[in-house]
Amino acid sequence: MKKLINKPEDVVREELEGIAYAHSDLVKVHFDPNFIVRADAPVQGKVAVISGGGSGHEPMHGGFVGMGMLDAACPGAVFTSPTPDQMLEATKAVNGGAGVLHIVKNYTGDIMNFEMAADLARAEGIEVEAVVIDDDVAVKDSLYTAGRRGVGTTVLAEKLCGAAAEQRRSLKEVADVCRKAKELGRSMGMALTSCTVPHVGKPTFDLPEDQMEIGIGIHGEPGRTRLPLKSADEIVEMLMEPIVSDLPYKAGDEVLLFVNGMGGTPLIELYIVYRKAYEIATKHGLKVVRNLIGSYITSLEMAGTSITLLKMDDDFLKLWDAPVKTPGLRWGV
Amino acid sequence: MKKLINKPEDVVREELEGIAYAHSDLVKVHFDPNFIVRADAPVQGKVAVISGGGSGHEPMHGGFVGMGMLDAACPGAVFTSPTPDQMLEATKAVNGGAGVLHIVKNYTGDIMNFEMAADLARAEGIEVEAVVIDDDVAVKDSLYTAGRRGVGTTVLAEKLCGAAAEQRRSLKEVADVCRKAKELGRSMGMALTSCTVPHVGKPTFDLPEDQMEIGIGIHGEPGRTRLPLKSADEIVEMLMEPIVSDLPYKAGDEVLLFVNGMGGTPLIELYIVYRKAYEIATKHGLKVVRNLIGSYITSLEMAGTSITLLKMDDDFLKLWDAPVKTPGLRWGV
Amino acid sequence: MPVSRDDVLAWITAIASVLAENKNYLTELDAAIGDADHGANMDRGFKAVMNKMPEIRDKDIGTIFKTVGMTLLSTVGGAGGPLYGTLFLQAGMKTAGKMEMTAQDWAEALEAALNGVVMRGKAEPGDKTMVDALTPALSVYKQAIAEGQPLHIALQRSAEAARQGMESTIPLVARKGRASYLGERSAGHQDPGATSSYLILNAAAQTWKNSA
Amino acid sequence: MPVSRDDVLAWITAIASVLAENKNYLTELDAAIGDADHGANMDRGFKAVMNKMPEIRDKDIGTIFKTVGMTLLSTVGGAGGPLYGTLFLQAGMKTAGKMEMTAQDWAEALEAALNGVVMRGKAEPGDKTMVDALTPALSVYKQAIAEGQPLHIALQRSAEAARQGMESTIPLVARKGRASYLGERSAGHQDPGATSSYLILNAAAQTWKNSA
Ligand SMILES: Nc1ncnc2c1ncn2[C@@H]1O[C@H](COP(=O)(O)OP(=O)(O)O)[C@@H](O)[C@H]1O
Ligand SMILES: Nc1ncnc2c1ncn2[C@@H]1O[C@H](COP(=O)(O)OP(=O)(O)O)[C@@H](O)[C@H]1O
Ligand SMILES: [Mg+2]
Ligand SMILES: [Mg+2]
Ligand SMILES: [Mg+2]
Ligand SMILES: [Mg+2]
Repeated sequence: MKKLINKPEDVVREELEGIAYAHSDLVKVHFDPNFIVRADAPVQGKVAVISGGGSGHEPMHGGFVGMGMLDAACPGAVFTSPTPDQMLEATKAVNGGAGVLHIVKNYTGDIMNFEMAADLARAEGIEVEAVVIDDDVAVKDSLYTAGRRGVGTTVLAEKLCGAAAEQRRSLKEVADVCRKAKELGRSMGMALTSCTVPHVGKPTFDLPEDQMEIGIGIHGEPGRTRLPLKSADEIVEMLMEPIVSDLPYKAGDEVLLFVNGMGGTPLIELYIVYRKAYEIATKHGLKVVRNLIGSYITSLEMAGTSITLLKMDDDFLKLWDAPVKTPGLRWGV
Repeated sequence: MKKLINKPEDVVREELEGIAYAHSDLVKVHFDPNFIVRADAPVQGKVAVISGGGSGHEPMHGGFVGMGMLDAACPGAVFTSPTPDQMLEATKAVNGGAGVLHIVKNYTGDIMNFEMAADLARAEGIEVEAVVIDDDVAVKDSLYTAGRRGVGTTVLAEKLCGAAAEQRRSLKEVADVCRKAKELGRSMGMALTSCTVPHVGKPTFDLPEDQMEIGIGIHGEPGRTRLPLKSADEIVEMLMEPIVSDLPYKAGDEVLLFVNGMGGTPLIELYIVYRKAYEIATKHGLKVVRNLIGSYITSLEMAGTSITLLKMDDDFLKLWDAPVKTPGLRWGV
Repeated sequence: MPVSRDDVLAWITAIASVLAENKNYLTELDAAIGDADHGANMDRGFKAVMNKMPEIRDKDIGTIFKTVGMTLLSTVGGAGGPLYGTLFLQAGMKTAGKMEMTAQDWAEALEAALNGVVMRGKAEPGDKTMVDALTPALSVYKQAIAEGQPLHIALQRSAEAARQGMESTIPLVARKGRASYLGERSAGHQDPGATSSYLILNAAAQTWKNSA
Repeated sequence: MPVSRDDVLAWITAIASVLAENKNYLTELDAAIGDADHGANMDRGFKAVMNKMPEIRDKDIGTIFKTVGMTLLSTVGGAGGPLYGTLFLQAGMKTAGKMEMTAQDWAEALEAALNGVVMRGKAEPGDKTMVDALTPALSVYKQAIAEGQPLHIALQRSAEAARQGMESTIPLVARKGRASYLGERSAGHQDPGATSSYLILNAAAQTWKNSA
């Protein structure tokens, strides 16, 4: 295992210490339980937006704490949902009296831990709404299964909800923004390599030099299918077609195109992916009016990419363009 | 070779097409010869700041074109300095009548190609100054050698010079900022893995599971020494000691601490590196007043990190904090 | 002999050591169809439980179970944390104030525990989860004591049923949890949660060998 | 027979094919002590030169060399581009307007070429660069024609000297170019630029076999 770490069991704590040293102007880091809140939390009268999940997806979520995005993030162990007490403490720390939105990615663990935290917070008199993001079109959905995973749309929803909360929209309105993002966002991902969970010490799966995994999530898990390695253009087609055909898009619609790296993919490759994704979107008559290109929701050092399309409207455009000041995403301020 | 690319010979062109699709609000991309200029170039009356180098270091340099940083960037083939005609055309395209600064990294190829371009531009009546960055303390310097490589300080110098140019400082003054950054910045890097140049198709060097390279540059070249793999804290010590001991720092000095990923290193590891680097800097009495953490000057998908320390003063602080609006670095606007 | 408070503590200690021994095994099972953390998660949780030992050493069985449940909830995370946390919390509710458990008490505790897991996770037998090990373990246990078998025999049969339930997950296509994302590819692998459930119940059968 | 315009074009074509054949070899040499691009750079450059063939087919030797130099300058990049670009540009200055070259013309062209490379790169013999191949090639060539040898013999000796010069770079510790960053680790590897210089000069010896 080749990593810039010390002991596997210290990875999350030391990462948080690094964040605390680096971004004390933007965030405060709390240890035991672990959570990150924006430096000026709680903001009185503002809905607080919280997310959380396993570590190993950096900058998500901790890197998105700050003005215009998240009020708090709860990092679990690597690839392991955080615990209810973390979420509860974070919820209490950022509650400014206007209620708290939990943005949850659809994983059994995340759902259950967040639900328990929300119940506990409500028992303490805090108004909590939870919205579950489930945008991964690689996963077949049905009433009898765990449903689709929450992936790329989460990053976009956090930005949009953060902006809506800054405008002092009500908890219901901010939650509506999140539900709309959930409805209008679709993603799919692929891996060129596996990743290595630090305490495991070897790759989660073996992927020969000439093979790739299509339809992966963000936890280093194998994907839906293993296929012979293809060119970037062919790979992008495999990702874009299920996304476009799943969404009720029509020609002329405006979209945000998010090309994400899985952690070990260099930017030069992401632009090659973006090029083809943009051309396919355009071919379908979609107007790409905004984009995000970079490694924002990752699986440790996995090489690979995911693509997210989010349908935009005037409100979403304004919320997207609104100022944001976090370690991982910043503009307008 | 596992990469999200099509044909190796199309990598740079397709990357540039992706950038053109993605950032038409910020930059214009010119093909044959290849260069990227800010969308509003030339800015009349402003000194233009240009850099360039081989591709494969993204976001450097193309990602740093825009208001407050570079006026133009010239990408060569992967790891190959651009040619004089590229630099000349870019120089002409951004010349706003106040002169042009070439920020050059100290590599034989870059030096020679930039020199020829500067000569050609001067022959066409454009005032050109060139400053060579050579901040890599891994390389022993002497009168008889090519000298130190230019690495991390380049990114910082581009930001500082871009801000100085926005203030309408003169060519000499902007070049002075660059020379000062060159004097006050020191870097050192290491690799956990090699990288694969696309047209070569296999890693530039073999690095066994339990070994690392210390003192690497940014072209996938082997480093000064190969050593058994160490913990993150030990590695950071190996990088920080030569940096701190090379610079005429003294306790109480203010510094910018830049922890850079080589392309395949996830952010979670960079924060663990930052944590130790910050502690060592602090132990030496240095005050870390600004930082930059992320993959900004890379070697394709190489896993590894480099650390840069730049001594700051009031002018540098103001220049650093000034607004910047580029695909790769953005704040204040 | 009914199961004493000390027997319960011995069981918890046995769980901690069997999970530590099987940490890599559970993680490997999870790597195949999940995210390679089940072993580390459970081990971290029960190590934290062991740190709580001093403060529960003289408590009633309900308090012991509740403390185990709360500790797992706040240290395991993932799916395992809330599920095993709930399992022990529910068992703790049924055994509140008790200093020992009869065979019938354990039937009720186990039933409450399983119901808690099902309520939390909404999995049904056949979904390829820990429920596939816990469900037959409960019904076989109840049947055995209905037949008048002593507790230790009922426990042995119950553990054996859990083992079979665990193995029955191998051919299944997962419908719940992370393995469900793999679709058909999840078939042919044993579920890690069903495996940890078997290990936990088997530890009871091993530890309470002399109970009746 | 002096070297004709057509001989020069044949040499350029021979360089293009020998560099294409040795693309991977040169890149591997560069991977060991540089950045693994020398083969690809030279091949890209001479492929571009071949595309210019139609427009130089009927030009004088000086124009041919200058076109080769300009094309290398604008397509090779790296250290190789300006160095080989300068080499051919300087050779072109010396042969401006010439439709053929005598043995003495080639001595002057090669001398100007080497001087151009040294002026640009500021490397000395022993720095582990292409200068280590070019320098002995020039002096052996001059010595041979001073002895009254015909051009093709002088060229053969010159190419052999370049080969020895190339091999002499193996034990050297690099002081110039990218290999210098490796310090002591650069010893034990043959310099890629010295190798391409040998291949280029050897192509002349092979192509101009019948010249005198
Ligand atoms: N909805 C559910 N109901 C019951 N058990 C479940 C459910 N979802 C997952 N599990 C169990 O949890 C186990 C995985 O636990 P763990 O690896 O700790 O969590 P995670 O999947 O969050 O990484 C699975 O093997 C399965 O037995
Ligand atoms: N200063 C110099 N003078 C002469 N030749 C040099 C000099 N620096 C480098 N070279 C030659 O250039 C070769 C490398 O060329 P190339 O790989 O194309 O460029 P780069 O080093 O920029 O990648 C070296 O092998 C060496 O022979
Ligand atoms: Mg998990
Ligand atoms: Mg090069
Ligand atoms: Mg798991
Ligand atoms: Mg090279």
